[in-house]
Amino acid sequence: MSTEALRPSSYLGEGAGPAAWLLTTDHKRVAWLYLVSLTAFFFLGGAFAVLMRVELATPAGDLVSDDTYNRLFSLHGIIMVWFFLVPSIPATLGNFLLPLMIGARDLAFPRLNLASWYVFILGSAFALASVLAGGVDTGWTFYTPLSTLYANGFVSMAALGVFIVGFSTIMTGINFIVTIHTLRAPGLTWFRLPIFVWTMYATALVMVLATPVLAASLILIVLERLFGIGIFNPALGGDPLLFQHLFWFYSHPAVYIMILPGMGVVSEVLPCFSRRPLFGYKAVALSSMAIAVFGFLVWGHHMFVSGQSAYAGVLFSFLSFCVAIPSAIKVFNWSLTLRKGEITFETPMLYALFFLALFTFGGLAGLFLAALAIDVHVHDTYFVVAHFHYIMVGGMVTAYMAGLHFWWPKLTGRMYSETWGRIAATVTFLGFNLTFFPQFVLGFLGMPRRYHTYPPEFQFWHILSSAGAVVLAVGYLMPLLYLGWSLFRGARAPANPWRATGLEWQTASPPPPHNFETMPVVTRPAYAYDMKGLKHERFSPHREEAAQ
Amino acid sequence: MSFGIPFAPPEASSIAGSVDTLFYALLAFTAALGTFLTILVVFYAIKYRAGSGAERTGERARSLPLEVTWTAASLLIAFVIFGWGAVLFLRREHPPMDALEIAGLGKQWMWEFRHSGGQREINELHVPVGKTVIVSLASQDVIHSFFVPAFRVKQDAVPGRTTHVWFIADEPGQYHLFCAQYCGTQHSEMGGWVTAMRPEDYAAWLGNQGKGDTLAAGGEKLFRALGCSGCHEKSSKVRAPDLAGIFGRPVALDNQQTVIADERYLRDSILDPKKEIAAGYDPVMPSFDGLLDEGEMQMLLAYLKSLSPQAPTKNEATQ
Amino acid sequence: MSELRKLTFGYLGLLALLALTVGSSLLDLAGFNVTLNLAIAAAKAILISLLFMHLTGTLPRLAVAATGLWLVILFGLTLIGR
Amino acid sequence: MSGTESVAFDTPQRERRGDNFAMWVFIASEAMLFGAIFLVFLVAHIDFGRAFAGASKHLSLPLGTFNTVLLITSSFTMALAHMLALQRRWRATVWALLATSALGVCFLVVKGIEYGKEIQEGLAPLLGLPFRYSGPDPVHAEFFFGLYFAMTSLHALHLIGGIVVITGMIALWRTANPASRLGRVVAVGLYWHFVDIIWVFMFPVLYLINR
Repeated sequence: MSTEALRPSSYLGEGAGPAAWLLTTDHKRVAWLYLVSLTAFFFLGGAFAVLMRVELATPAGDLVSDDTYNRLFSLHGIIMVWFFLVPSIPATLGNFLLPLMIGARDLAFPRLNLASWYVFILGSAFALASVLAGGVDTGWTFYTPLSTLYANGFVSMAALGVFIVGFSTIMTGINFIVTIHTLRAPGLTWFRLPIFVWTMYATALVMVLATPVLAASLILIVLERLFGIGIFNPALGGDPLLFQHLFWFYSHPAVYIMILPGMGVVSEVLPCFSRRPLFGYKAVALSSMAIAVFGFLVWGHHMFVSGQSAYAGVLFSFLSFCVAIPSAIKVFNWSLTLRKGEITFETPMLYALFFLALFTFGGLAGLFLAALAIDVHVHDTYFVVAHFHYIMVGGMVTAYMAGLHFWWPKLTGRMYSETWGRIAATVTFLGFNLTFFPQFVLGFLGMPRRYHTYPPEFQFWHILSSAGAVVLAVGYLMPLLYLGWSLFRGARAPANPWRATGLEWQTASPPPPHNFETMPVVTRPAYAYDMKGLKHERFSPHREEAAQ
Repeated sequence: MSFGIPFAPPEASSIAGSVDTLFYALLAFTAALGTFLTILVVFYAIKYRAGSGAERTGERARSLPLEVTWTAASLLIAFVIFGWGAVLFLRREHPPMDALEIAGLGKQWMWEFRHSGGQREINELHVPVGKTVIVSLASQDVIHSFFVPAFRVKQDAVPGRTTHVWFIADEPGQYHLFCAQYCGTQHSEMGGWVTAMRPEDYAAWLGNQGKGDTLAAGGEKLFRALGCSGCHEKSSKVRAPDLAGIFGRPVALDNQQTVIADERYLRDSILDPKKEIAAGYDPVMPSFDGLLDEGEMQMLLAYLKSLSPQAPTKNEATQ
Repeated sequence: MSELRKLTFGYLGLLALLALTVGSSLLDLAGFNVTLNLAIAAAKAILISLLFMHLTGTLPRLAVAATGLWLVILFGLTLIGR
Repeated sequence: MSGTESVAFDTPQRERRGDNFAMWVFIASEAMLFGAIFLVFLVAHIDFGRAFAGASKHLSLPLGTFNTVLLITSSFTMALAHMLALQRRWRATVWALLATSALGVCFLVVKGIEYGKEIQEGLAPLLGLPFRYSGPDPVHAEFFFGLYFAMTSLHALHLIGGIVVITGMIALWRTANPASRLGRVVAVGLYWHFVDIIWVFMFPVLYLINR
């Protein structure tokens, strides 16, 4: 095609072949390396989930043995949490967009960025090896002393895999923090940053400060398994609850690693398709930081019935209600953003609206769990399972899909099929609710989680849930097909197909190797979709020469 | 009405009703807020769809009064729910007096219960209606969790310590007993039924069970068999603290501190005698760590408690 | 040469503190030993970070402050929760 | 480009600022790792103070103190390397770096001697080695030694990492331009001092329990 020659060289055209990709230090290509690996893990973890749901269609354990079932949910959790959700948006969209959004040529440490992917792959190798060898049956939480003294799977190997992947997370976190602090374009002050950048910063903060504590607790598990140091073994003087403290010191904030980036994506998409500035920008930005900090204060709410002191329970419950406030603020702000807009309903917007619904309901369910007396009843039941799937799948994965569609033209230079996109979004939304809403009822009824068999009176709700899982699986497989197709056959995308305001849209689609032909200077706040009130500022592309 | 589809668990304990009141109040609140937000968003989405003729002037991207209002309102509501939940929760700490104490032991993968008369049952628990029942929980191996949905109670059984859960069943019937904390291969098989019976039926049931030793009597036998009595009896040559009436009493330690002799203290003193030494005694007691299983520990504790008949059944003094 | 003097001063200070902490551990200060040892360790850490690591500038201080805050959270809430 | 290692930075000065900050963030992360381990030790110490105090007396105070002197000295030479690199006295810088890593190696050798001594005395309950302990409460003394080996070997691993990096840096000395030489000395120096600080806490916590 003759248009090919006229295009400015893009990062995709920089060199083909495995070496050009596997040795790249371009953040945009590293993002692709992550995208491909994470997609594989998403479908692997999803396959485990579907198997579980099929098993649970009947009360008896007739499809797989109890031991197999336990390994299925353990691997589903381990893979989905550490090999998909934690890195999902930061390592793919974040990696790709962060430098573009702040007007930088790359992340601060491009080689560290590539190295983090290799570390991720090394960790994956351990995790996959433990899957192939027979898996683990500890649950993703690795609770002691089950994991140290009684579990017979390949616990050390899986723990080592998670440990190594933790370093990849930390490396990404350091890279993001330094990049945001030191590489913002001239004029791009903190309160002009897109919310996506704010949430990446908050996420990176959690990554850097929480992940090492997980690493420490995994080291201790492995030491205990290999050398018999009784750190969590009460017979030797250890304390099994100490593991829970260390584990949740990481894993509760990790929940915010898993949702903050989703909040960031939605904060980009909603204003764009409403043609309105984000309502209450400062509140949304600061509430992201508040979530990152307060998220560290509430881990004890996983331990209300564990035997920790009741007054500690009261304190942790109180703090948990406090951390609900920043999330509530965000929901109100997102809803108000729609007001007086010019709303269109492209696929990313559909996903973002579905996120809004699912996150709100998941978040409200969290109030039940933070309320002590109710938590005693629903703790460790399907109520909890439903709650965190509403946040992590309904929230994070939905936001991930919104972001993937929103920035797909920027990532690939191609447009996807809008019709198929809308169908897939709707199928996902319906399938999701059918899968997980019944689990709230199950939890209230008292159905404990991680059960291979269950009393027959719960079957009605389990059947609904299992049916929903099939619909949900279809909803997630569709984008794999039509996005894959668009990669080769999709219409060429213009630089800014959504008429969005972010810096990333002011360069070509796909962007050139070092992102910008001329380095941008920023003169106005984020989300300047509103002509009124900002009329005095000229709407111009950020192409002015950098005043170096 | 519900076509056999369950929507809520039975309410069969004294606290179930009040927990459910909070649950349904919260459900009403979240449903109202969720519906309001849904309607709001759908309304905006339709009214302000591109190309609609809706009025769009005079809108700002922020409104401080509005933001302050909803932040304050959220805080207020959150604190109300917190307080309500916390008050109900703290009842866990204060079981009514005059309770029936049953020892519950979790092990992979069964619940073993021993009534004070020595009656044992596996994965079954018979309790009288209308009487406070305290289950003191221990674990032989990993963490388990005692969960009776109909009673709205749950408590982990943690190896190396004793935990408690109490309830008053108020409706005769059979209710699910689950292990709620994942504990290994047959986790989902670990459980059975709690049978709440009228007191007279319970008495009859107890009578029909094999007699056996009472828990305390079994503990007393152990106390002699393990040689504890050799030192802790008044007549012995070795000077060791007299254990009569010890439970629930303050004990002065050799480091000038004082602790209440609760279950934790007694358990630690048996397994780790050097940790807290009673003032005025030589640290000569050997550790019984590894010589007792959890079931025997529960019997010993029951015996020691039986030496102080007036003591509270639960270690409230330490709270 | 003042830089060298500063470093030497720091080095000697560290050695002196080491002598102090080892010496005090040989005395029985009735449970006060642990506190004293940790205070001396903290003093050494401050000496090293200020003189050897040149802890200046907003960003490094931000990192150190965050670490301190988060360690307080980790230790404090775990010990409360036990 | 303009003498920067990363394409993202436009000037070496800004890059140095970024590198420096990155090291501090990395140290923050490492501090949380060690913080968690120290917390585990603290919890055990609260529970079994007596047993731990007894077990601690079986460690070699002279060797531990000597090792602390070695590590403090290595930090001093590392600080000298930084000073010399700023003055662009490259040959002297290399000598200071060599001294630093040599002191690090000495530390490891002494630590090895200590480990050997403890294994001989039967104080290393690891890898099926027998545990012989004459003092009171051997169960929790064993716990102490388990933690002691875990903590000190984790610290030793960090030290080995530092020595490897210094050695590699000297090996690649000729290929680096002055700006990146200085940057690397600063970065590895921060790491080295941090590992020293960890030992500064580990030493009293493990060796000087006296209750």
